[in-house]
Amino acid sequence: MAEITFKIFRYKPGVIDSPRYDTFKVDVEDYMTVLDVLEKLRLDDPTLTYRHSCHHGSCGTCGMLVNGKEVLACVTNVMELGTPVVTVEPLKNAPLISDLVVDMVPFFEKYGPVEMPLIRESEYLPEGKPSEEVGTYTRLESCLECGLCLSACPMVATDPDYMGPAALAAAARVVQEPRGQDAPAILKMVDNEQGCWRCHSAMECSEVCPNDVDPGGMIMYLRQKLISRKLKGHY
Amino acid sequence: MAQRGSLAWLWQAFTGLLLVILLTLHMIANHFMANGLLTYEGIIQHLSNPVVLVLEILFLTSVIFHAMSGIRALILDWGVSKSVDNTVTRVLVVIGVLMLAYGVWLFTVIL
Amino acid sequence: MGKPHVVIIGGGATGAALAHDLTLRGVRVTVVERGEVTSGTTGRHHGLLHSGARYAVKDQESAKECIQENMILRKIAPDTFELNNGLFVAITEEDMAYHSAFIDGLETCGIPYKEITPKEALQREPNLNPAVKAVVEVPDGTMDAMRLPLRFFATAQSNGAIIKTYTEAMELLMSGKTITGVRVRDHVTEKDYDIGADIVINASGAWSDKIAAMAGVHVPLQPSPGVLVAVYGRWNNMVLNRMHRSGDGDIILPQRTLSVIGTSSWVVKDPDQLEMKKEHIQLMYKMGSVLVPGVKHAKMRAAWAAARPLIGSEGEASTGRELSRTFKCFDHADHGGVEGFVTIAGGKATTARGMAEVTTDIVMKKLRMNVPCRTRDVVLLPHTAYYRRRM
Amino acid sequence: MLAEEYKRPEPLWPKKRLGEWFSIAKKGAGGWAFLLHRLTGILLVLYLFLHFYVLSTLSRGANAYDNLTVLMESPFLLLLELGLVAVIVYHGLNGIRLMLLTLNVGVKQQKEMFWVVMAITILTTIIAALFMF
Repeated sequence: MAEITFKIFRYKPGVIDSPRYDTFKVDVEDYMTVLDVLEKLRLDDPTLTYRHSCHHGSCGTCGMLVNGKEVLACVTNVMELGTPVVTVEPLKNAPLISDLVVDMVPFFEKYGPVEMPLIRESEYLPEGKPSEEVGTYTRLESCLECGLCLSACPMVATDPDYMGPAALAAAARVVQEPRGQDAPAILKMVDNEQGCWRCHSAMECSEVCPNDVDPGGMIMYLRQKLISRKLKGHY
Repeated sequence: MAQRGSLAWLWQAFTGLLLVILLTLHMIANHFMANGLLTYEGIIQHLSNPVVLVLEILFLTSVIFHAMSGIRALILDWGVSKSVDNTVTRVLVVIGVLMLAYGVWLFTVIL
Repeated sequence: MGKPHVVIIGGGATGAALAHDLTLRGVRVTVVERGEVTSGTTGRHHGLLHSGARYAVKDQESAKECIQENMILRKIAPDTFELNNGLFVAITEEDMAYHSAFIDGLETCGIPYKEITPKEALQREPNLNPAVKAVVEVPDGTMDAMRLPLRFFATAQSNGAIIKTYTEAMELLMSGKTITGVRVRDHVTEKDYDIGADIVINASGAWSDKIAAMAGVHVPLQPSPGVLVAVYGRWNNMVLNRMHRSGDGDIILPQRTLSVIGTSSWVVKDPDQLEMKKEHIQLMYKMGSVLVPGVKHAKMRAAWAAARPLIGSEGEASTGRELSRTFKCFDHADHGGVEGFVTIAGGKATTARGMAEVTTDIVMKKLRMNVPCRTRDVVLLPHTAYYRRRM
Repeated sequence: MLAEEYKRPEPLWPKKRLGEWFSIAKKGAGGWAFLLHRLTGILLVLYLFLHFYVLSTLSRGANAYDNLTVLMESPFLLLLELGLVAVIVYHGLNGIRLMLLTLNVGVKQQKEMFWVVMAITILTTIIAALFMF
């Protein structure tokens, strides 16, 4: 157990109009995550707002900046950060509602139209033979829709109309496995300067992705698909 | 009129690749083959070789295209509207053409 | 607007299903939730789409609810579940002793099952403990604990329901012995305001008794937390359960790229004071590795606690395992003499729709409306529809 | 206050933040590659104009040009020229890296590719320095 200082970003429209940082000293146990600390703090200060749901990195709601890096608070162990002061801020490149809460509506306005199916075939334990009744094993898609990649992307920072890594990665998933979706239409949708050609391969999205979606790699996959289609069209 | 999306990207990549090759040739030709280009006479002599002249003009064209297209990409990253994009592209095309014309004029003057 | 107005306190699975059912039956709905939607118990459950088999011996009422709702959810929320089925496996002699009672239970509750040989089970799940003695396959599945409720919310929202997050119910407004609305606090703007309501539904799960106390009534509720551990890697594709009386660490549930080991159980008074029990993390690892030996050394992604809302009086339970997983709806006109106030408590995420149906039937009667329930057939909107620009 | 009178304010929209391009709060090697590529690109455009200016003296006869080249022998300008070599080599090599990435080649090794680019850049600069001084 150690005492850690938390600097937490606070903003509330009409109450705290110019954002400030509140400082809290917290006794942290070695199993505690940043989300556990926030939960503890909220018992004393119910006005502290943040998003959270599943507490194990499966729902993607608790994305925030911890010491300047985009993480899911629920799977970020405080002690493993190794800093005596931990700074907690909301995600960048998204409208700020209050404290650590950002508005996810713009994220889903980009992401939703791709209509990536939530269920995919499971590639785990390929040696396993599912029963005839089930046919093939399925699993939930990897993308948690947390928005970390959009926050880390330097292009989204200056061009809010850029589709961004999450939606492009979803598009690439549809191209890889259409599962009933219209893959050529999706390819056409991303083939423009607000789609996969805005990316400058900084790969910051893949760096922060909590679930190995590798959005940067997926954008490169889309580009290669588009280029080879274009070349084929010319001869 | 502006090239958008993949086409702009492909041209940028193509000229980029060309520049890597041409610049290597440029450096070898200018600094290893010729005895330095630090005198006026040296340059005249160097450029009198027609192969060098053609390569230099190709180099000039690619570098101007690549630079202008790079500036445009930078401005588009700022998330500007289509009309701004069109204006920017026109201005950059004009600057590029002027630079190219000036470069070619320089060659004719000194030869 | 002539439509009656119902305020739902609690934005979890129950609140979501209620909002959906009520809007379908022509009621104006406002949901108030003190945090993000599904931030209480709903989001934190292990994400099991119950076949009911877990309760087939000791808690048959709950088991029947589960299998019925399981089949309905498959229909109204297609493509939200990993429908890989589940296995109940007997590993020890003690487990084997439970076998016949288990099969009898499945028969009684009408849960479809198939006995398969240990050899076949190991072919399907190569990481399963090779010492397995008997295996029964049941229609378990994995759900996304947040996105299924979001589909209810999304559909309700498109039918006019208003969902207010970061809005905490502070006080119930009463005129005599009748509830007339809720005073809420918006934690975003730190302002209090009043929402008038014809009926207020208390769907706050483990917090139900706290909300009920605002109206001076009591709900017999035992918040019963459990510890869950998520480990990296998907160790199995089907849900794996121990074939014995429900106990600690008897389930490993695959979810996305992870596996979740659950759960332990104890009881608390205040669901906000969920102190994590460190020794339970070790217990999950220990018991989990009986099912799948490989998880013993799997890297932990997270450990957390969630409070089940179980129906039961104080002192009735010491661990929570004794209490039924079924739900109960309290019309406080009959339970405490307060008009216009209904509490729905207990139940499981799997049975949320059924809980909403029963509750809405009661609310309809109170509002003197006669509209039948349609939630068995209406296919839900995708979860992404929840996030749209609000008016 | 009644619900009808209450309205939550609109969320605070972020401004476009050019600083993110040049921020050094990078998460990984790819971010650094991007930052350096952008910086070297801008420097090279500026150099292009400078180069045009230098060559424009050619049109004013031998003397004008030769006077300028004498100036360029100064150690300070030679150092700048060495910097130019580094900038050009980096921009060119990383350009090839970016091209490969777009063709979906070596995406998983993009970090290693960046380190190779850096290594060759430094090596070339050292060799160039030996030639120059």
